[in-house]
Amino acid sequence: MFGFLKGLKVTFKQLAHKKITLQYPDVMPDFGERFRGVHKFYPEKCIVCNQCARVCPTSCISLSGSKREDKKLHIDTYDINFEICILCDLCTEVCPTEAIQMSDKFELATYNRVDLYKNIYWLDENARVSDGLLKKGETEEQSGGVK
Amino acid sequence: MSEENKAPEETVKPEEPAKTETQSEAPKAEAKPEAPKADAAPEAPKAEATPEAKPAAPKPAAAAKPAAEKAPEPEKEPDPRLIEAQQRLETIKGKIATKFGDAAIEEADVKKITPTLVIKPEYWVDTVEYVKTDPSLLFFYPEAMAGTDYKDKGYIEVFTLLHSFELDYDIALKVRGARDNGSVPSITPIFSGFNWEEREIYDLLGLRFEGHPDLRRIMLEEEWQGHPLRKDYVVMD
Amino acid sequence: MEMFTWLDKPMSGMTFLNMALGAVIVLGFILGVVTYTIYFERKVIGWMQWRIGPNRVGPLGLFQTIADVLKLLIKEDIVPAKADRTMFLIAPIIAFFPSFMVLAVIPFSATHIFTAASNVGVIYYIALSALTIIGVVLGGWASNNKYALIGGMRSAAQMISYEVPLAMSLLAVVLMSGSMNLVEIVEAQKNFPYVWYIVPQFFGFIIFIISATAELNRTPFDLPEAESELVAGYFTEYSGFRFAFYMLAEYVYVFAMSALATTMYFGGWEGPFLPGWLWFAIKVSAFIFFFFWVRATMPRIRTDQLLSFSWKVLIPLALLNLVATAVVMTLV
Amino acid sequence: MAIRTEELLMNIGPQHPSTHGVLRVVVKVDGEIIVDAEPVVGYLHRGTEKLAEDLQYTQIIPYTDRLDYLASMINNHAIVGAVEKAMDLEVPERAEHLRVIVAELQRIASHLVFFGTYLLDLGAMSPFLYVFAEREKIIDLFNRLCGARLTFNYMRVGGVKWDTPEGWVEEAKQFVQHLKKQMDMYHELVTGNEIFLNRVKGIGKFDTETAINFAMSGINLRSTGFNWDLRKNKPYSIYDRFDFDVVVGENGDCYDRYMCHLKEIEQSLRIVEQALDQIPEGPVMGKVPKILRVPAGEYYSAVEGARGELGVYIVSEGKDKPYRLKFRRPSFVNLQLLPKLLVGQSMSNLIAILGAVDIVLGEVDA
Repeated sequence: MFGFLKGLKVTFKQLAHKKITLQYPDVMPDFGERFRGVHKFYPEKCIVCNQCARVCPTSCISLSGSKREDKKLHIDTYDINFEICILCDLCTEVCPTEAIQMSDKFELATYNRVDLYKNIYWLDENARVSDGLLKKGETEEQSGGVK
Repeated sequence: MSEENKAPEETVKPEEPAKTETQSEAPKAEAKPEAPKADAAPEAPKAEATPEAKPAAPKPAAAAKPAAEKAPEPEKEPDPRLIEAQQRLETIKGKIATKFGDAAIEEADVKKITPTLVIKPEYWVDTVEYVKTDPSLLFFYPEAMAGTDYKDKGYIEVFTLLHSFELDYDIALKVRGARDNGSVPSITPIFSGFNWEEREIYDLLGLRFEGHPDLRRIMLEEEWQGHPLRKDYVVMD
Repeated sequence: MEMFTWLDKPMSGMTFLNMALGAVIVLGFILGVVTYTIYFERKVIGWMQWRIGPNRVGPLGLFQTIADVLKLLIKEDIVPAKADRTMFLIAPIIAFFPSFMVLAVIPFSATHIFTAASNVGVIYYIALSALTIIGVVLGGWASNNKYALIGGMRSAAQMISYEVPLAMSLLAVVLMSGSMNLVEIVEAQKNFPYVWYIVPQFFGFIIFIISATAELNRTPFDLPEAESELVAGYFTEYSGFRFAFYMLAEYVYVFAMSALATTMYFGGWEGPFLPGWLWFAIKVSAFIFFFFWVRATMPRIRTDQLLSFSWKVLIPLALLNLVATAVVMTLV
Repeated sequence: MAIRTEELLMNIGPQHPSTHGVLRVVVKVDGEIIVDAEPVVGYLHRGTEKLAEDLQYTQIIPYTDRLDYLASMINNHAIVGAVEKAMDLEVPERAEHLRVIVAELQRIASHLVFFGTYLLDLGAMSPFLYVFAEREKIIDLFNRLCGARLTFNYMRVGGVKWDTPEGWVEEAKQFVQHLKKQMDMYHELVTGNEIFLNRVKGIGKFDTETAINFAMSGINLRSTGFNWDLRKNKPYSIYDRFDFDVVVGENGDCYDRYMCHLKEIEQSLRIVEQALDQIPEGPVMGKVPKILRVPAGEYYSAVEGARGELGVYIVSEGKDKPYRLKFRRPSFVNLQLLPKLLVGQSMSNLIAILGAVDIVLGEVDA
């Protein structure tokens, strides 16, 4: 008959237990530095080798580059479609020059689907934001989804 | 011997000797019951040799470079598990042959240390029943079942893996049904564990199972057209 | 304050108006108590589960329940197409009004003017609380939803079968105090044994508490609205203000049952040096805390176990307790 | 003349609070007693096996995370182990140890989720919160290790992707000690509770013979008193180096399955503790060809998943993509016995039995 009394004692003791809720919007969770959030892209490092597009299981990366005057390939457009990207981090693994990496930004909710197609400006800007060179709102107008 | 390799995957003969521990094609030491299998050269075009089991062997640098090296391996003694698997295959093949006659078994060889027997559809239910109930075998734990569509060989193959706690090893029994609305007798009355697996094979591959308690589609809705796991399934998105 | 002394005045327009005003005041008070009971429950269960509970709306989340009630007010009140319209609309009202009428008979403090110190207080309470069953079953049937129907059936079976041990345990107290009038019961606990009825009636109290939890449809007896089985039981189809009615009925009953428990077993407003109504408030909130504490801990009982527990265990024990009290009363 | 009562045809699911995912059980109910039940699956069928037919082996690994999304590390271990066994690749010692640590921690997390949701189904709200607080600690360990919180994609053919960040091993050791003490709080809170015992004892009972005939595996089979655990009976990876004992129940009812889950957490803690002590230094990735080509042939290899035997059947033609890849999914197989268990039970028992069989719909409908 006293099994549930022990249970009651346990729950009563929990009243004094430290609360573990994280006040999310005010207190941001601190994920480690390996956290796989939204991508950040360094266009100058990219050698347009197409490895990331090939290894992506859901093939959501599309990129195009052109030979510029210094005879070397430079990236022109680099789009990741975050509707189908599963953040599996295979692209950053195969990238020879670490041009594409993952930042710790994870808030991806948008009001329309177009914003989920991140283009090269957004990814580049995200790189500078997450590297701290640039505060969030500075050159917002240049980037943003495909207009 | 070598013409077998040119033919894509000619299955009449067991196309590959059991994968030995090492991928290298050193000629088999002991003679196989069928024609001695000498794998002359690895598949010529995409010739790349996966590394030896022992890291010591030289690893070819790039896969694309045709593997010109065919350094003669030191004669590797055949792996003990493979020998054991051979004997098991012989014993079981012998038992089934004595019980149902040689016609029952289409093929028998060892696939990666698992004795595999392909049984003719007419003998399928009796063989499974026999293998399950015979006191010396007692393979009564139905571990896995899978269906594969061999488009170019023209049949759908049902692979079942049975485990015996007495002998403590697995055997794989396989049966083949025609690709277009073929049918194979169902073994759900013997192993109720295969009930849904057979329904899934019917649903995704289109192979009917005669005698199945309620053969309906399990994954897709009733009026779905076509069977998605078939190789020639056109995906209309 | 003479406007509230309508007991000895003839029935005229003026006294009726005063009575209505009195009723409105009590209703306002009860709504306030219920709002903060809901807030108290969410905080207590939150704290017991290592989390904080509502803390966003208003300082410390105090306006959370008010915000919920406002939300329910402006939410669309959907009536399912095939539902039995009139029954669907009046079911919550039938469920709610007995829970509010029951409070008329409970003395909050010695000088409490709104208590109808009627001589049939206990019977009045039990009779009215039985009316809610009709509201619940009607709601379950009228919303034409299979889950609601099963929820309604379960709650009918549960409430009826737990009404009996509840009444019997109260009977034992009435036996001891010699009167059905709740005010007199509290007075009776002051004289001779100089101890609250909890002590002589300890078994009666245990039976009372168990059947009270079942009456209120609270865990471990919350079968009618078992979230994990019947989605939401009898009020699955209700939304907006009608859903609020059911919730209100449930929490007013929690307050009413705790108030009844304090008056019957813990000597109502009796207590050294603190004022009467404060004692009453402390004891009632202790009971309410107990109900929430049990809700945070216990799993749910099964329907057939629930019924056999009541008929095979609680009722014989209640009878035994009644007989024992009678024997003791005659001897002493 | 008995009153003619009509049977009620009810749908439990596919959107229902306690079906652990999108399972729909069509139930014919006479009053409260179930006359006939028929589970309908396929609402979460994503055609993983069809997709795998034109994906390279490394690209399949993220898909296996989504099979049993509560135990994705163990799913990774299944596919990666299968390809390595087929190609006979060597995995460095440190990677093997990391795999065992990570797989066992994932098994603990999965059993904790079972414990939490099972109690929630039976009506007790608090254990769910306590359990998710503990699981959060494991998820934090995994997050610092490989960056993800649910679908880890951590293992690669021939090793693991990341080595442990500094301080990770000590933190894992502390967690193991902490959870050991925490376990008796759960027993005190729930296992003694009479109402809980009445709800689970003797419910959903089946014996070893039916379990084996229905190809049950994992805790469902062991709860009937049959000692069959792939980590012991068909040792893979380096499980044979650790000593732990296989948890076996007696009479195969919901209570035994519940107790087996909790005891298995304690066993997994022992394994993790030993693995953390013995973890050697060294590389975490073996020598593996750039393009993985499984030699032509058929291979089947299985791993002891959180819910049973998770097998991978690969038919390969020597190309870099499998010709056919089939997952033997334990939840899919364990669900077949449900109709037989449910007939004659009441609605509340349906929830108790379904919860105890412990299925995850990602795995049922792969």
